[in-house]
Amino acid sequence: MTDAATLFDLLLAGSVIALAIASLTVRDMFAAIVLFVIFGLLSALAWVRLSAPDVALAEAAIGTGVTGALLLKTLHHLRYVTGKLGEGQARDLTPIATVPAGVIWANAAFCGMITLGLALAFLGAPQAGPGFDSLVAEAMPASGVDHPVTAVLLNFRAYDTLMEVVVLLAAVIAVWQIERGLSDAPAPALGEVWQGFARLTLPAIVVVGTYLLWKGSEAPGGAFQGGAVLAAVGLLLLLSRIYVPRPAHRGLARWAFVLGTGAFAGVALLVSGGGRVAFEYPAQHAYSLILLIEGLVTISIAVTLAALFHGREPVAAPAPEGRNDT
Amino acid sequence: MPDLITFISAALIAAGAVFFIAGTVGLLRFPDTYCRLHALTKADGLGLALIALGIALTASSFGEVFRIALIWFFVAVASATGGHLIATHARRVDRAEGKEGS
Amino acid sequence: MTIYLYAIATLLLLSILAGLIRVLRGPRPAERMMAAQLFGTAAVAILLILSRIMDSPALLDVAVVFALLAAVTLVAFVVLASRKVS
Amino acid sequence: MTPDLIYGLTGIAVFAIGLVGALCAQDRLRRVLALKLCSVGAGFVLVVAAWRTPPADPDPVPHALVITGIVVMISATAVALALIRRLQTLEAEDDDG
Amino acid sequence: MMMVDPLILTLFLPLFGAIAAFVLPRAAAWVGLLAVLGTGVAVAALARAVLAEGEVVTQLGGWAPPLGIALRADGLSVAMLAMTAGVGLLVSIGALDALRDLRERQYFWPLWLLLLTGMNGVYLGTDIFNLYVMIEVIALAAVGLTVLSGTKQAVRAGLEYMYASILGALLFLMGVGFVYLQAGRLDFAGLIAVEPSGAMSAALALMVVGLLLKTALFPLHFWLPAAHANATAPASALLSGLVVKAALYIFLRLTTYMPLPDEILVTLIGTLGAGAVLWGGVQALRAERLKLLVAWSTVVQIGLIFIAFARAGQVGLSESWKAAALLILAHGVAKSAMFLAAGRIKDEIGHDRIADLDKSDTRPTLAQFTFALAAISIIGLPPSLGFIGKWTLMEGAMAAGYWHWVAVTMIGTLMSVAYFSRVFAGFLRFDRMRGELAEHKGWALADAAPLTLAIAAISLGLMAAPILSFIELGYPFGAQQ
Repeated sequence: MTDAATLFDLLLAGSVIALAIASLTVRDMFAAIVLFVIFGLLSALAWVRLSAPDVALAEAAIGTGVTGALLLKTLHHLRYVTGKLGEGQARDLTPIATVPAGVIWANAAFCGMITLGLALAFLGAPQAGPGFDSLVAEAMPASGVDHPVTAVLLNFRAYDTLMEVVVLLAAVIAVWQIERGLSDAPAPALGEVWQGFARLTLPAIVVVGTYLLWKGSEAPGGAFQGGAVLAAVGLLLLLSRIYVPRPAHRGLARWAFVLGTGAFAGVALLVSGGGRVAFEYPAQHAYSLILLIEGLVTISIAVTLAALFHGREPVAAPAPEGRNDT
Repeated sequence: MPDLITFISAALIAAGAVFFIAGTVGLLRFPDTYCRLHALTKADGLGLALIALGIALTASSFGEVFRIALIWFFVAVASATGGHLIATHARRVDRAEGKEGS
Repeated sequence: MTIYLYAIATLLLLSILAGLIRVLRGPRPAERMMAAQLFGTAAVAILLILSRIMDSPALLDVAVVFALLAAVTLVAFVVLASRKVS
Repeated sequence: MTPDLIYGLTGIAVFAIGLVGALCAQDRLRRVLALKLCSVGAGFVLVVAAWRTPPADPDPVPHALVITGIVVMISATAVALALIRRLQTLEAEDDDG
Repeated sequence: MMMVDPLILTLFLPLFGAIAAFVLPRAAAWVGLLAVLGTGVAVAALARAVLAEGEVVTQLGGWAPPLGIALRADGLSVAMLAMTAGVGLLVSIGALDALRDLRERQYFWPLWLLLLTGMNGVYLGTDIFNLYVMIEVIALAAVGLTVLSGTKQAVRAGLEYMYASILGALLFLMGVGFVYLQAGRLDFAGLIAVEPSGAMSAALALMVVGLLLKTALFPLHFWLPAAHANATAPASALLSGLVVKAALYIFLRLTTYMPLPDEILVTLIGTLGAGAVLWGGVQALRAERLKLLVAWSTVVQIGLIFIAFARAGQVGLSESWKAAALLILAHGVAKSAMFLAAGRIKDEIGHDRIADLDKSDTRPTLAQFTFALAAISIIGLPPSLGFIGKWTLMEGAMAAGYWHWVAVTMIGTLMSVAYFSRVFAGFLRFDRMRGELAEHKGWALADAAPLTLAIAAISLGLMAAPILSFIELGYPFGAQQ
């Protein structure tokens, strides 16, 4: 029994490492991204194996799915801008400076030493050392939800999670700030099969995303995974040009970005007072408050991730210089 | 009786795995893009269907069966669409390059 | 049964690894996308088997998300690899 | 050879591979990829640290931390990629004019 | 509702300000200014509480650490908060005037307020994972501010900054992983209790290297000069004056709770500081542009702070911690004044090439005066705050017989006199070269703000003693002997 499992583990671990190396060394950037996506899928499998389905969900949806789409979009943009959109020929699109082989080997040796040190430290650390297990078990009844990871994210360490949503907000503001009304590569013709696919899939994705959010209070799932799945809808809409962001939608988008952060912080503040501190949800309302926050945060995450994929702020008619408009 | 179900389930799962392996072999050995695509979309769709069936046989609740069916449905739709899109893409590239597959 | 299922999962993993050769060799994006599709499906299959081994129905949710995302990623691959300057 | 040992060393290896890539990559996009590998490596270490021998449940706190880390990482990745796109556009405009 | 904890308000006011400024782009400036002002008031309330009680702690959500997260304010953190709020307020006032472009305006305010949220979070944080999230908030907002001008140089510098930031944060995160592996908890109080071990050393090494990368200690400073030199003036002032201090502060805290295991490492960090002083000085002497010179001087100043740290580690005196803290405060105030003034000079004469500072029809008299005042504090002439900081450093080093640190500090000071003289020479040549000059564009908020900051940098030196005793409230350096 253990031997078969160990063999599986070793093979999976080996594949993960091999994919990591391959995605950095393969010459074609498109292949590198494909390899990276596979790497992400297999890491998520490994995390499932380590009984961390929540993390696996988040990694598969956000770390691999959305990240992969972002990387591809950027690659596409680079090829478009440099006018080398042909297949397979656009290599080394953005050379920084040629690094001498000596430097690379020196760096590799340096990192090898670091790895060795870390591995030794890891082997020296207690196997399954002390943790939060007992504290969490003790606090669970007062948390308002039944799933420990959700309780940690939305109650025990809600402050971390609020700041994580703030990071997402900062990212979307920065991205809107960075890209100013760039021209986009032209739309593809996807044909009828695509239409059928969209009609079948989009509603299903919405249902699955909502289900994940709902399920989060008692089983793996929750705001981030649900939000990422819903963001996939946005991605598909944007990719297929069914929805094209327009300047008029900017105001609404801004509200959608801040909705989660605002609601989260607002609830945290509003529950304080009367002897309670911020984030201390009254026990009888904890469940509904957490669900409310999760729902709004999910909307924000979905819209924000889709906006991060789209990239630029939709600005009015392209000004010649692309500056000082809006 | 449970033994029989377990046995059937195991057999189905094994058959599914065989299809996966066949698909991979096709991907590696077949001569050009379209052949590979053909082998792949058939093999992995069937492979997953068999494995899903095998797992569903030993499921403990209806919810599980439903989710397994959902998974199979998603993969089938994605596989069909994906196959079509990849084929269109490959054809367009072929046209752009003049002729020549592989 | 567990050993058997682990063996099957290992087999599926091996088939993924073998398919990697196609990603590395290409020669065209179409092949790479196909390999990605195969991996998505195989990963879903492994997840199904793991859910049986670990006796955890929650993994089925993970598998649903995997299946969905494999589809979306595939569309992104095709669309973004093929948008041409027309 | 328990799973935590195997995957813990895997995480450290992936982190180191990402580190080499981040320091030596010549392509801007690939540097982002390398950094993302680093973050997955760090995630591995945390998930492994949370693992307890079944049937004991794993520690949920590190899981929450890794989820936070994943969301933070995609934010940073998105900003870095936006910078790359913008820079490439500016450089292309420069070449034209 | 009147009894909301000032600790919470310090964090939430800028956050809500950022949200409001983002959804109301046309009113962003006034919303933003109001939020910064409110934050200042909250910090003042917090300072009163700390004066009365020594330290203020709030356990968020009512969950005690290590499961929950606590916010804690003591003398040092309030001093940092006050510096941030004060400098931030004046830079904001300057920005009202300096940012004319609507686009720059509507993005400056939300990003700056998020930056403020992140920094306040760092100064109040007591949980290393929470600090990781906070430095990412800071990093993203700071990169957004770096590229606000949208020029190619700025975007390129911003990208390098982003890479360095992500890498630093990931090293820190890996360190957090190792801490959890060994200790099973992540709060500061837990760190003190942990026995030294291999995993803890690895964790400390990872976190320290990540922080040094973020705070740009030589030779990990490669990203800083370009990023700070190419940003718009208010952004440069915030980046140089405030942002690098956040990572520095975490470093100070962390090494208090997890002392570096070996004396050699302390000396190594001090040596890197010395390298920063010398290398940064040489680069500043060679810089061709004013803002680049100012940016290199930031590298030098960070080196100085690490020298103070190294001496503290060696002698184990809380005096040296205080020298480091004073230098951080002095640099924050003076450097933001200097960057604002440099931006003003660039605005008025149209360029910032040092060689041609005098070749212009207008003379930015006020900005030049401000620049000179700020330089007095940065060079470390009496009675400025910078002088007190350097003096505390050297006095201690001399008393302990660490003459090498004294020598490096002296050389650094001489070099700073030399490179700032290049700028002063340009200022003074005006009278010699031209007969009549157009008057500068008159009084403006953009002149008043940096001038106030520069005057503060000098006059705070007179208040060094009360500042020092305030910093010690709540025993931030564990100096409870």
